[in-house]
Amino acid sequence: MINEHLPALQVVVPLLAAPICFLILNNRLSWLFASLVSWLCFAMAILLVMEVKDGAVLHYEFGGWAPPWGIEYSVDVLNAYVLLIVSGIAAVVFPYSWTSIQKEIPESHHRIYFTAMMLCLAGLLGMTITGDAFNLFVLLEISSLSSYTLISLGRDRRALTASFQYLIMGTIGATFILIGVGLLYALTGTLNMADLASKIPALEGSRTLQAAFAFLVVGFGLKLAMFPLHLWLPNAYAFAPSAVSAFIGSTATKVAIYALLRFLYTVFGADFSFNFMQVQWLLMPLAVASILFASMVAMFQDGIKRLLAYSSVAQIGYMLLGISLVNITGLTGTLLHLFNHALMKGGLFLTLGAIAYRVGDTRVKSIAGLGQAMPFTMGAFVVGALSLIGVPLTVGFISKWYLILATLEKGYWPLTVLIIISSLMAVVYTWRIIETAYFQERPANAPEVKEAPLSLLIPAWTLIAANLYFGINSRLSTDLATGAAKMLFGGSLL
Amino acid sequence: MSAINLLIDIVLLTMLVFTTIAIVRSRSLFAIVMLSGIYSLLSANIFVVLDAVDVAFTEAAVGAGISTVLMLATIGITGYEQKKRRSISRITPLIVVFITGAVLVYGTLDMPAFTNPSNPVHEHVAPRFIEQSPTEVGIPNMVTSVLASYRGYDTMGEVIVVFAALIGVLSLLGIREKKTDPVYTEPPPRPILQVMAKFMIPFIILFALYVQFHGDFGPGGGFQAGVIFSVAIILYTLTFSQQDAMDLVPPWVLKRLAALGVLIYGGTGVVSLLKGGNFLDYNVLAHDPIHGQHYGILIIEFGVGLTVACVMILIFFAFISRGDKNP
Amino acid sequence: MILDLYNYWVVIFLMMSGFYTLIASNHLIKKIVGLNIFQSSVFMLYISMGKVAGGTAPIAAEGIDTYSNPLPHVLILTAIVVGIATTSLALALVIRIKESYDTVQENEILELDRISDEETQA
Amino acid sequence: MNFIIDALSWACLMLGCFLGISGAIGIFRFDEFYSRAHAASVTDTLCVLFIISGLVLQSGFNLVTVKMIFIVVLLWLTSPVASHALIRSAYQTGLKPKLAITRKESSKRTQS
Repeated sequence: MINEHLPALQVVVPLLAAPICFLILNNRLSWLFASLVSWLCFAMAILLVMEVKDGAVLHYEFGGWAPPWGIEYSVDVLNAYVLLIVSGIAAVVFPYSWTSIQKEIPESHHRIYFTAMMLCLAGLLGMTITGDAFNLFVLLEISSLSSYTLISLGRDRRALTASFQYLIMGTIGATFILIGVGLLYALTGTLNMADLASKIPALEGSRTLQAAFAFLVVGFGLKLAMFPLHLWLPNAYAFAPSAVSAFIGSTATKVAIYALLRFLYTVFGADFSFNFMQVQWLLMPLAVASILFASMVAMFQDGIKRLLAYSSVAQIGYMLLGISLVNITGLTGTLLHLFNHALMKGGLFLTLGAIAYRVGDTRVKSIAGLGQAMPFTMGAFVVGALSLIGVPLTVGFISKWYLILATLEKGYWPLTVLIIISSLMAVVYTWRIIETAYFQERPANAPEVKEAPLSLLIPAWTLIAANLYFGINSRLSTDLATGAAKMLFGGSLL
Repeated sequence: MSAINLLIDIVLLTMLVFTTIAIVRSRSLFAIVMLSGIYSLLSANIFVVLDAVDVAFTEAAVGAGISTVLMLATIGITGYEQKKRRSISRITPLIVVFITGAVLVYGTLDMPAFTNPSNPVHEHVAPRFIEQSPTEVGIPNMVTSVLASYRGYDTMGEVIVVFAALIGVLSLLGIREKKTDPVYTEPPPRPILQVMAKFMIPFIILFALYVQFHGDFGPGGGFQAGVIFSVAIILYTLTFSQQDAMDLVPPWVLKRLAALGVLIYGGTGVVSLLKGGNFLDYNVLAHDPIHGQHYGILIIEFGVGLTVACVMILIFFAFISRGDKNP
Repeated sequence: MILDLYNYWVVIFLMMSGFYTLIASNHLIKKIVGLNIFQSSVFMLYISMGKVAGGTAPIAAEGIDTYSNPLPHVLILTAIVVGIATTSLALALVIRIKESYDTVQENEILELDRISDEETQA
Repeated sequence: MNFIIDALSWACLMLGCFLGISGAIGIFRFDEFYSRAHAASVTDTLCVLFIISGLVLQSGFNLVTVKMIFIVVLLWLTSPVASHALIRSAYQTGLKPKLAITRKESSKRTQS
């Protein structure tokens, strides 16, 4: 019986856990409860993946009303895959939070922190799983409102401005999505994605449909920080508390990319998106610009968190590049990079959180000499950085390999060169950090630094180890990503 | 659309256009905030002309009421004046706006005609709501049926959004109790206002209850009722003092109740799940599906009303407890 | 044609005025007002779609057989609530920004941020 | 009979509209806060009464009539109090009424 309700429970459990977290007055209990729920979500995501990995599609009708009248959740390989990423990261970040926020967030706000994290998780999971275009908007707003709250919890006052900027940009994005969904509704009279998909082919050439397409692409572009709409991202990641950067940095943009894919492929159909609207020629230059520009800026950052944030913008560029290649290999690369980037950025941000816990600061110059003082933490950082560069045996290599294959398949060799150049740029910006940590002496007047506590190291190493594991044995992620990519292209191969 | 409706629609739209132009051009923040309240009220009128009575009700209560109050509380803290800005280029925003507007106008060219009954919007999903909801769900207000039953999950999301806003505001501002503040002094009594408020508050609460429980038959429902109820407390706070209001409805109770409202909504879903239906399937709540729908809608509307009322009051408390002066 | 679409066009004008206020103004509260106008106009776009000529409010009553479409109304009820939630969070942020920066003018805030950025670099 | 009711109701509506418009003109033409507020608040109550009685006459006696009467009562109670609160807070924040303004002074002010 539980199995049959699994799609609903996946979202409803964290959604209802949030007010319970708020009602539990003891901070530690609230944390324990939140961590438990996050593991439960992860377990449910695994079960869902098991059920759909052979191509089955699960449907769930809320309120027992059949779609398109009621709201429907539908789970296929793609949803389940993204659910796995989001809930997996949550299952690591929630336990990690307790120690991490002790020094970064005042104690009176701990409960609020867990509640907001829970809401954010529920919103992201819901966005991923829903089969209703308007429901997507509602859940998007749940996750956005809670992430504005979480970002504003940062200690620096710039966290407030970052959060406000994110709020303005995010709300513009959400309103654009609302306009797009509205125009689609005006044309078809339905909000259910599958139903929309069955009605849209008949409308090809409608100018309203084109406008809806434009608004949805720009709206999701804002949410996923597509260049040049990425301006909210660096500060938001840089000034949020470490655990929040890790969670939002490795999930929020991924879910937005998923939503974009869902609209491009499932709702509008690959034919309309890529043959009629030719959206790949919009995405490709933007992707190239964002890879080059963001990697360039990252090289000159002094705050490590902001450096990683710019690197995230560059990585989002890779994902868009994969989409713009319009072949199965490219799309597989994009999907793999969703998974892999979540692992590496999550791992790196968690490691940084451990550094912030001991050193209190994450500027490049303040980590001088930490290689000796915090060997395990910095070791994790090095592995994460290698993965970011794309060194073989790490996950970063797998996704870049697929992207390179895809560019060669299309014969776009300049893009191949671009990917290699940008990997070299990643070497430059991560090397600065590693060099400072290992080859510079700790300043004489700096206070003594101990290794980070286990409660931070274990979660961080879990993600870092996953970087290695899925880099060596990539069957699970590649199988899922290939399955999802094939499903998205369906029969109509371009 | 009949000629008179068309006329009213055009007049209201014209007024909206003027209001917007005034907002764009005005420098005085106070005027801008009041104009935005007027904008909301005018758009509520348009909603009535376009038959969306429930929406009009909500827009009037929220846009013209609560959000104006919150904005006034904010400019009370940040100051009324807008400094003269140095010449910053306005070209880029204008270009962005023109492009967006052009895309939208281009998009409307193939839009189904305004008010035409054979539009796809009116032919695909909606007919079932209109023709069958009075028998399937059993209540005459179709908006309530769709809101609470067919798309009940969206409404649950909406309650959670309100709750998320509460979490955000509490995290950012918190609620300071004035009692503990050493420099706090009771505001002077305002007899006329206080007598009037005392007279009005019971009626406002009565009206809130009417809207809550009459939402099945007429415009209204949990959300509007919650907002109206919170207005009663806001009025009390403004005419008496913040401390009086906090003694009447202590914030810690409100926080619990706000979370409880969400749980009542979700709990209804869980109960229907345990009874063998899908999440939020009210049919299984009672032996007769129609009765089940009735119970379900009644309970979840109560949850919505509870959360919304508590959240609005708490957000208001948080805003005014931040200012130095008493309201 | 004009009678078919005039409502949408006016609404688009309103929407764009709100959008302009949102992205062009320098004062944070004015931005929020712009955001409100932008969103309310989108609501009007939806509600306009739901109107049926000769219809009445969608509340079943004797002797009426044409109702306007209830679905956009439901969607917009939800969207209004989302709107007020966003507005209150944004206003709370503005209050905190005023407290920590002592200004609510965007250019001054960005200037102060730039200064703190340089201090961190130094 | 119908004709009389119709005529009466139209007279009420017209009178109400006249009062409303004159109040609006007052807001624009008077040059000082207190007289403006005065113009608005005094005409407001009577305008509402006339317009609603006109509408009541139109609709005949039913539930709607009762609701409209409620609206009149409500507005008669709240509108003067609201004006009072507005003027009071204006006075308390230090806006002084300019009582005896001569015609000469007032024309000077409008010119400047």
